Amino acid sequence: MQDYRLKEGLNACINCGTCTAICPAAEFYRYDPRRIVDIVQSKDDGEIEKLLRSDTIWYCGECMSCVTRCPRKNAAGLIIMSLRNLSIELGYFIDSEKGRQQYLLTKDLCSNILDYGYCVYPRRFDYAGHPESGRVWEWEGKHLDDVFERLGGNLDGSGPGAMRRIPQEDLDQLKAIFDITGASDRMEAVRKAGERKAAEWGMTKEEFEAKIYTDSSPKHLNH
Amino acid sequence: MIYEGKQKIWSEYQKEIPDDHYFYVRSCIRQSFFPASEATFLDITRNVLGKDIFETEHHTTCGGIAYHSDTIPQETVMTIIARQFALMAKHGYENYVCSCITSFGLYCETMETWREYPELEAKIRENLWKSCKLEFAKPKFLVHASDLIYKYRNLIAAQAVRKLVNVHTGEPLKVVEHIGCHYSKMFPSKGVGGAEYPYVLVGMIEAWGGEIVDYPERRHCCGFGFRQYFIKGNRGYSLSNTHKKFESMEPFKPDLIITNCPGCPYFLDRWQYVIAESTGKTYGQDGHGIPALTYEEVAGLVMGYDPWDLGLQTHQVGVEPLLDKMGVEYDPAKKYLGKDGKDLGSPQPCACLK
Amino acid sequence: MKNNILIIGGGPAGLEASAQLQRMGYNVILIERSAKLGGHLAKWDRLFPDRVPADEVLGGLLRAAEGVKCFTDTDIRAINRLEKSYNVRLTNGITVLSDAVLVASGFDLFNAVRKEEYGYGIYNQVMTNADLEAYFKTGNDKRIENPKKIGFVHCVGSRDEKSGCRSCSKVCCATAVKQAIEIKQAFPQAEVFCFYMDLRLFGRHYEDLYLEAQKEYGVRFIRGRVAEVSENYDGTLLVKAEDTVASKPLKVTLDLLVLMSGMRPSASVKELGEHLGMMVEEDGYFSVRSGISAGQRSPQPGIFLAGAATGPKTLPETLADARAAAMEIERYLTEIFPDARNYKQLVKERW
Amino acid sequence: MVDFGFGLVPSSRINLDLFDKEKYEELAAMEPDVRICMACGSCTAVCTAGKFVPTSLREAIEAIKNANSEKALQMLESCQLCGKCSMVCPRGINTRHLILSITKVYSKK
Repeated sequence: MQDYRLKEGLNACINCGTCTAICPAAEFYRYDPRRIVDIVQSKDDGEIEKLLRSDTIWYCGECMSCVTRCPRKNAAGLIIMSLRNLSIELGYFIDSEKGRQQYLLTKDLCSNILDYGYCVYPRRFDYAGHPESGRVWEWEGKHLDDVFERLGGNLDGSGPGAMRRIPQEDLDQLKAIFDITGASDRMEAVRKAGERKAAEWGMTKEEFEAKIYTDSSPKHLNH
Repeated sequence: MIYEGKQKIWSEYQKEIPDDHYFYVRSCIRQSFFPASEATFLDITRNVLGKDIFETEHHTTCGGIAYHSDTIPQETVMTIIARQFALMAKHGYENYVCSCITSFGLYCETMETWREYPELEAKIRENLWKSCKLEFAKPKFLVHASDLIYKYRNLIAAQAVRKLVNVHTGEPLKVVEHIGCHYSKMFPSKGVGGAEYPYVLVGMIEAWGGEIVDYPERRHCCGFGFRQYFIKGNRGYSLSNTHKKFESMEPFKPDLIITNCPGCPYFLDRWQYVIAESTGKTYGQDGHGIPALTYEEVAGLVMGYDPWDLGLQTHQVGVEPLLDKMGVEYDPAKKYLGKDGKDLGSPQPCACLK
Repeated sequence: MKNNILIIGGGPAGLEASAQLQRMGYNVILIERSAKLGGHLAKWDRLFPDRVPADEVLGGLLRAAEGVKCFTDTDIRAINRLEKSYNVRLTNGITVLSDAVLVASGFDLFNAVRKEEYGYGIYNQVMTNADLEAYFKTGNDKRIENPKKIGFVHCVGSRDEKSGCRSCSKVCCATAVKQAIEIKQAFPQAEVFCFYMDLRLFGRHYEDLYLEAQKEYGVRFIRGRVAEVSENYDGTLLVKAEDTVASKPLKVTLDLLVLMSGMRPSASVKELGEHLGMMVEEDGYFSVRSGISAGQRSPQPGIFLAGAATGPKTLPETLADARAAAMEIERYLTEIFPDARNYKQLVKERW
Repeated sequence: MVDFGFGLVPSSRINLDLFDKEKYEELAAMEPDVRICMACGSCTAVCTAGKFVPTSLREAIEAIKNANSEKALQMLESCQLCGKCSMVCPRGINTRHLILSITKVYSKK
């Protein structure tokens, strides 16, 4: 794997379990970062491919708490990121319930960036899809322009300020960066893989998206 | 707890924070959910303290959330960052201050990786030239916005109209601090106070008269986890991690949570709502929650800003008990009004959370 | 003629070598930078594997070294190499003309404060192996009042590149097991846990110690490195590790946590190295002449090394090393040193 | 109570505070050898039943010490008492006897 995160992240692991001990995911998912690092350093291609097709590599929350503590200065979090990267490049992500979610994540986050220049854009953050955003966001959602005006924001306005409309020339540059650095190709590949899966399941795009947004098998949990 | 022990560690992690002249970049999440916090940051630093904090409308997201949701390659995010650096250089700045912790961590990671692999930096230069015809210069100093408020904490205290003190009992407010994971967990030396006992928020609370309470799960992540929140099917992870923190801090009866990360105040606020509405459990006094505020909101309160100008009405957890303790005068009727008193109605009441 | 031999360091290695060399008829001058002879041994209560009192062992060493010229609170101010001997100026004003120098500068215990996530010096109920020995000696430590649950953390400042200590300190595993047994003897009702990565119980009777700890004292051994310690509302400690055998994260509430601070090169090494023109290796310990074949000879003719100055050692290893150094010095002073004409040649061939 | 479509997830963290000391001492009184297991895994490596159903004395002992006796019983459920484990145990534990005692002590509620 030619991935700087792997170079940065992996010196010989001594299986001490420091990473797993404080890993937010290891407590709630069937997940043990120590074993993943161990498999990666074993260089067992069969085992690694299994990982790349599994839900396992998608449990990490990338909080990087493991980085602080490792006595060998490893970074399980970075190793996970390079495994995910590989799983997407090889198209394996679509085989697992958690991996499949990349289809939605890529679609939403990347279009937010290309359309608005932000990863998150309030008009696209709807209460229906986010009931946990609370009654207060339900209210804000109905009055976004007024609320932003009240709070000194600049929603879709010109010039600087919170949530300003970012000039088209800058969005064009983001698009150019996406094209040159492989992000656009990745978006395309992930979209196609998702649509193939939807077809395979005989689902419309909407049905497919609704399914992967909410699917959550109990088998992920660890007790 | 032995306070002197912490002081010893704090003294070992003091990073250099220039006093003035910064190029400012915003945070996607804070702009969306806490626009008033960024407005307050700029008002305090520029208008009250007279600092030069420059913002251009041409800067964009750093792509950090997309990167940590594994939707864009490392090269993409690094090139976007290089573009931000190019804007900074173009406007003649060398000090870079970002409002977002994910960004801050990513900037540190990027500069660190470039330092170790110069060929990668060269590749990114090439990418930026090809895509934008821009050249970049790396910042001399890279700080997070909370580093700056930390730096100015005593100037702010000098202008404060009130302290973080319960006006009825005269006791200092019990404050719990929550540091964004990417602030210093990856690069302890890049954070004020290091990774295990960060001082950046503690310093503010001490300067403003509050009392910091340490609790077992203080260092634990709020549970955002990027993909673990954005996808509904994963939110149990996010919720459960926050729940773990609240169960751990509950016996300490904190009056207030102060955060320096964009997502954390949102999650520490909203997950209290979800826990209350779905299980009936609340963590504040008699049915209330524990307010989770940004450092700018806390600074604004001690400096006498109107709570509704600070956007405290956009927290789901009611802040009124806190305001009463602090003796902040506020008009309940104005809480949800728009500009110039425009009537915007008000949120539906919660079934359980007060 | 009676050669002068300067021995730097009044711990077990220095004392043992002094005794041996004095017995061989040499004129030994022993200097110790602290106020007291005995080094770490003087601070320890009992020794693994058979838990003999440290005082007895130290007493024996001191008795054997009687008659040796000792200067405590004394350090080296300057050394210059004459043709064969060393002219050494001490901080107490005395100058010694020494035909051979033995460096027995020993080790320092890892400063556990540097392992920040364990909260030594921050959380009240966290202590070190040295603190616990002091408690066993004096019987008082405000952290210890009838603890119900006690943990021992192996590899603190050992096998940890994060705190700049890659190597194993050799003695901590056996010390932890010994102390686990002793604390159990002091508080029979207590539950005791040892958090280890590997149990490096290599020496004779060490495995018996391990078996005894399990069998007679019910000590629980958990294979996993402690990742985080924090303080609960009631002052007890919350300790997190992974049980790597069960492959699950684990937590336990403890009344007392004992950190096995490992061996680090003595702080005096840097200064000494400059005085003597001797290299320290990447790990901070002095390098020896040519590896195992000349374990007590330094690269500098006439300068010898013994004990933990050349890396972590158990007490028996240190004493054996000191005796070996005495033999090496004797050989040097009888075979090589006296032959004024061929000295340089002989050093080249035999040093 | 509102249903958000997701909820709290149970923690899988081993909590040694839940360890049942009385029961364990009851077992250890009958089977002192339960204390001397080194978790080397020899028993599991040769286990006949283990080749077909998850069965492991090592894991059972581990589970008891980790306050999870249900798992311990599970891990021994399919044991045939063939005794191969007792032949390979480097600490010479009478494994068959131990297995029977574990089942006896931890089956009773």
